[in-house]
Amino acid sequence: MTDQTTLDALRTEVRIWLAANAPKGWRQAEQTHEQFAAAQRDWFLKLVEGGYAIPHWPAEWPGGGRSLAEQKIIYEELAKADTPRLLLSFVSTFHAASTLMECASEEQRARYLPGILKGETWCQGFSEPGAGSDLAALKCRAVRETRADGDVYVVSGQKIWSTMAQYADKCLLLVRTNSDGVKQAGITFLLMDMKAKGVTVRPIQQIQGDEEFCEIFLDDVEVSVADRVGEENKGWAVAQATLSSERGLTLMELSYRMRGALSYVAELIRRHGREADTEVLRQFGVLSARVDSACAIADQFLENRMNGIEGLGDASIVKLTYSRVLREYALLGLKIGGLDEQYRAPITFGDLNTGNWMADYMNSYAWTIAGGSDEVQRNIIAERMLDMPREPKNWVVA
Amino acid sequence: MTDQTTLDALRTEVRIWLAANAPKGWRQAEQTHEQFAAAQRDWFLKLVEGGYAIPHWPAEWPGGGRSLAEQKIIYEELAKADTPRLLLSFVSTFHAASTLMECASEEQRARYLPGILKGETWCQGFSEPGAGSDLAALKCRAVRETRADGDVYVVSGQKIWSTMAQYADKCLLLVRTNSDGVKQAGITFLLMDMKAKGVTVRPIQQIQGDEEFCEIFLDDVEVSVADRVGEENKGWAVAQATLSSERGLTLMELSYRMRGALSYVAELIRRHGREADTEVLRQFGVLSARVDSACAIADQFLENRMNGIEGLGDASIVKLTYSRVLREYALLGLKIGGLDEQYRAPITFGDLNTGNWMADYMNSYAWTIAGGSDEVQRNIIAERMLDMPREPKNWVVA
Amino acid sequence: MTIELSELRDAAQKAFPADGLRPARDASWKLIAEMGWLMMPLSEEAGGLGLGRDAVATIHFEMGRVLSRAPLIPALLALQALEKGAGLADQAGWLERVASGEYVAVSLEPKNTIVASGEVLTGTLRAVADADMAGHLLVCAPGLVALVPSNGAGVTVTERPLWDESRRLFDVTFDGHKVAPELIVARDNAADGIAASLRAELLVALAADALGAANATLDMTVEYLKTRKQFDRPIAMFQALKHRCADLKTRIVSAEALLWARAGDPEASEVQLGALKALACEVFRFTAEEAIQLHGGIGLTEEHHCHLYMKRAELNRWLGGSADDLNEAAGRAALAA
Amino acid sequence: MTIELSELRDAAQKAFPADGLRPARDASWKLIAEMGWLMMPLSEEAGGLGLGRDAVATIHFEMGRVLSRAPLIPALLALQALEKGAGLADQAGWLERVASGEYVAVSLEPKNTIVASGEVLTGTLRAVADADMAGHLLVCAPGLVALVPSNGAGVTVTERPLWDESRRLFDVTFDGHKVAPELIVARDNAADGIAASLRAELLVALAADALGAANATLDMTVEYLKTRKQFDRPIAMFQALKHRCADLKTRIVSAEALLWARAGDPEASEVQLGALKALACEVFRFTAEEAIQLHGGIGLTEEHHCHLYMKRAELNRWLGGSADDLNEAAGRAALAA
Repeated sequence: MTDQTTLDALRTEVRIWLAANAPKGWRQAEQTHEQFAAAQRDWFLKLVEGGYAIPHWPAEWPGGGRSLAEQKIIYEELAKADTPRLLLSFVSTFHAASTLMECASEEQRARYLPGILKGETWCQGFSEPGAGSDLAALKCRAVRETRADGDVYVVSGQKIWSTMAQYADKCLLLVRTNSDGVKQAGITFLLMDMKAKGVTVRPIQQIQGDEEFCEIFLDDVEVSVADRVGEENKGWAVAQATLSSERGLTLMELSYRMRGALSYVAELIRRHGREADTEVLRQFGVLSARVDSACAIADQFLENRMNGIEGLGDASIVKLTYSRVLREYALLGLKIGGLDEQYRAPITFGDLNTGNWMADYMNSYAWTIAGGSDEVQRNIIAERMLDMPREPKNWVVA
Repeated sequence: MTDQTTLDALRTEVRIWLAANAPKGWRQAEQTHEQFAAAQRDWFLKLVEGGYAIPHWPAEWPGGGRSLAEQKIIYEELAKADTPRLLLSFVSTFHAASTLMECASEEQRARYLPGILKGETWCQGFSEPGAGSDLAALKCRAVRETRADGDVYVVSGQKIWSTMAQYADKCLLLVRTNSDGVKQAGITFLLMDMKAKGVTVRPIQQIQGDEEFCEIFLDDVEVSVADRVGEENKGWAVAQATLSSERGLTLMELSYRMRGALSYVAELIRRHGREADTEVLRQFGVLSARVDSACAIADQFLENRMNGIEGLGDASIVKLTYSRVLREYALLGLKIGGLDEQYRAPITFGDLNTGNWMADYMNSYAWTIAGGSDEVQRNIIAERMLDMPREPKNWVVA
Repeated sequence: MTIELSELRDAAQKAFPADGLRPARDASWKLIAEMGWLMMPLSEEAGGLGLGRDAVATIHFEMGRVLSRAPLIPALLALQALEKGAGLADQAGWLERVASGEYVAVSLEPKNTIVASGEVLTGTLRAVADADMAGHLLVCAPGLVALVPSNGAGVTVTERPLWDESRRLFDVTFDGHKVAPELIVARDNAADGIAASLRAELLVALAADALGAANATLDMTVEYLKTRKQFDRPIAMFQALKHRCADLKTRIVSAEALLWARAGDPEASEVQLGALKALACEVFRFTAEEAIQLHGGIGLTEEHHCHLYMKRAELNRWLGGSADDLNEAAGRAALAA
Repeated sequence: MTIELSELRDAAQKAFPADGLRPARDASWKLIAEMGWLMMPLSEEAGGLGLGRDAVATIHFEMGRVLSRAPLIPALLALQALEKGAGLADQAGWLERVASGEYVAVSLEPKNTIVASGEVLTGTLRAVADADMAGHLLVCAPGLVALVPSNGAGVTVTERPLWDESRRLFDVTFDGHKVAPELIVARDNAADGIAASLRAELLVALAADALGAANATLDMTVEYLKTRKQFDRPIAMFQALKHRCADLKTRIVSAEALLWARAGDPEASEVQLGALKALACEVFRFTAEEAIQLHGGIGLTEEHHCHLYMKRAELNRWLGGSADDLNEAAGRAALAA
């Protein structure tokens, strides 16, 4: 573990750097989703330059080799300084990077990792319309064929819920190469170029007006066998590594951001003259404590990880706590805001606690549904933490 | 249907009778459970005399032959006059009576029905420690044996949750006469004398200090084959008739009683000086509307029954609404009452909304758990009303 | 439900089938006029159908179910106000025109800053429904109820775009508009009485709208759960989801029982109707919230219908008064009872 | 959790095993004194262990888990007050006696009507814990903290039987009792400072008690569900029940995270500790409510343990201040932040 003096020094260093470099007025400046994406790119490259973009990468990379305690400090400070969340580079620096580092070949690493630091972005092609919580049921089909310059997989199918795929250069793609036997056993992991022939990306219009997710249509897309990670039909294990690449930092950061955003509730109460309403005061008091407990459980999870103790289901507790508190936050805003909040107002892209309460409410579903819905988390907690029996496997419908 | 003039006349008649005959000060007078039981007997016999005890029985019985609309009026007026609920005679006049009338032999009817009007009380021996919601799993064993004066069933086993069995003269008993095949197919329905040799009754000490329920231990109790209702191993169908004998009147009565008892909440708010607390006022407003909706759904259910339209699951909606509102009632009282309510105070037997808030809270479980728990009601509503698939029958545990 | 009401309901479901969600406003309006619904609450002497609040609620319930865009709620409020306005110069003419399709807009928000000094109106009326299709607005100010041409002098009409695209609301600002004598509907106590009765009718109408829509929301959700498969079985088989649907059903059905009891009770007070409205709208709100969660990702897409219900549910909470205000009034009344 | 704290916890679990629910008060008290817990928060200079709030909370957490009947919470409050009372005549003697097992009772209810006029006390102190085993009571009145013999002149001690039989509370009435000069602990600002610090420590203690008990309640419930069979399967297999248990677990674990964060933060304000206490007690209350429901009928019987947790949960809500008051204060603070 990193000693306290080093940590304090890092915190000071990050604060100084942020005071000079954190973007200002970015919410107002980003009127379109394209402007948002462009600002995301700029901010990421600035963080790379500052040495704070990839603290979790190994030490041989500039800005890498940070302990978890150091990573936590960097994220805390990014949250406190109210900088834009790093959304566009998230899959690249976490999912793509850990997949490459843990499961890919030397050639693949050399080919793809440096690009990430230059701003090359990745998206994830995992979910499918028929395979949400049940990811292993995916159907996107890849057939191996021989070409003059080497074998390729010819891929056809559809992916969905791919975050910011409309701006992505590359894709972490799960495909089915075998349909016999258990569904997990026929999955292969590919690295796909988003500019390849046959790739069509369609942003999904979301209910709050955002376009954070995309559908990806694949029509006989050719991916070289050299871009396969791991063996054929062994992609499921690779995908697990991808998905476990980020454990807790994001939710810690988001909880702290929500704590900062309690000021929006206070402003709202004042604006509506509800300072003497006992119910509103109590609900605000309860919300504050709930947000504090979301911060505390996220902190505790990270601290346990630093000490090498992560229990089964711990991550689910953190996520379920956060998603429920996020919903409570938005609901309280809607309750106090009244009719005013029903008038459509511009949204802030990539931000969850904005004081635009209908938008915040709608955004809160992204956390109760995406990345393992609340229902999936409850199953995990019941089965792995409380050791309650699993759902029966073989259902005989009456 | 009964015409409005007849109904109005009945209402007036009942009111006049109640003004003269309704017991006064009964809450204070009943300090022990025995006093409560004695008062129940007296009140029941007085109602028999007045002609209001068994309005749902056929017309050949004095006070019987009332339409459902008339029954509703009688129960409404009993509730409004704040008379004691009829608990001790409930199984006798509903469950026992309808079992006898619908499924028993002429001899059995002649033998048992007149006694009910003289105050003979019945209890139910259905549930067992291992068979609660899953009633058909009952194990209480009956073996047919020959005696000099005719065949008997020799019964051994244990029953539980038998309401006021400590005061009962007779018992509606379900026993297992066959253990092969589907569990429903080996059940037989008996009429048992509670004074028979081998019957031991043990009142269950409840958490609020009441003794409403009993365990019944049966040790080689002999029941004559003449006291079997229906055929051997065909008791399950008889039990269904027993259980469906009361449809809606009780919950209508209880909902109206709860409406009357909103005055306890008002008193409490005044006693604690919370008249200006916006949260308390709003919660009281919400509770009032919820109580009103429990009354409305109970009324609607009865009205639909009068018109011969009862849908699948309707009764479950009425029960689940009532049980949840009853809980909300008690919770609001506890919230406003504060520490004062944590000091133990005498309970009122057989009453659900008393303003003794801890007792009311504990009593509310009798409705969320007994008579088909909230969970069972939800299953019924989902499967029968919403037509969602049933639980699989054959579980293969993973 | 009486035979008369169930016939009304069936007719409404035929005219506005469940699969035609959010039907176009102008076509709906035409159909509504043809169905005679614009004359429902008008007395038979005045040429109307003389139907009660329960009949009107039956139609609003069905309009909620299909997320109707047509301003039937405000139209009937205006009609009822005009019928009560015995002092109105051409009352019979107005009633005939409004009952046959001329739309008069009203505000759906009881808290407004509008004041009348003599016949001169100043202030802002919020949440005026579909003011763009109205020649006249019906304005309730303390002590004065009057009609105002929507393009009258000193009258500014501004649309306020909503998250809920099934409704359109406008701010109407009065900068010293002088009401024409022949457009005065009522003054003083009579005016305040009309305003109170409009508030009461609005509350029932919104409760009916909310519960019709809540029913549709739950139906849609249960259907989806039966169709959608995960882990090789329809997700409707998962007990946790079944129980949540059962709870929603229970809440909806029992709130609906109260709706019909209140709608059929001419003695029901404004406070009682307010508590009903708050209950109904909370049931709808929660149903819509759960509906999105139960749909999962698809419920977050613009193209799926889930969010349409949710946005209407959120708006309904505030029209006619907030739950906080209505419940507080109900609590006060229960305390005084 | 540090190694020191987890050792404390293990020792507590060994001394008070989970299967010995509601251990007898006097035997527990003796054991508690032997374990040295009565000197935990006392500074090392004063002969104590000098342990922090987190260590104390660790023990209260374990005492909650077994529904301890011994008055450790008030005992430690009294000790902390006495250590702060520099003006107390025989302070060292008092500290030694209290730390080695002489029980001094305090009130667990911050709202009291007691007033001090000079050294004369009048009014009633509610919710004084286990006054029957105390020779002296520690009384906090505005401007005065003092010890009072429980059989002193003008002092009446009356037990108020509780639904929760794991605790015993007394009303203590002062009818012009004159405090002996040598028993005065503090006056004026110093006295009010002590009262405030006792309120704060009480809040953390109750939060810890509640969450320890909530954990035990859920553990017991999950075990029962795994054992109990209905419809030929353990009812723990039913998803609706699994999800409810998972929600309870999540609420408990996240409230517990806040407990340890606050207990380990000497800067935590009384308002923050109040919000924590309100949260923890609501989590316990709801867990206990669900526990009975999930147990079904057996949970309603006196002989099963379910109701013991529920009754302690209900009482805990009110000790140290009601959730309404604490949350309102937290809301006000958040508004001012």
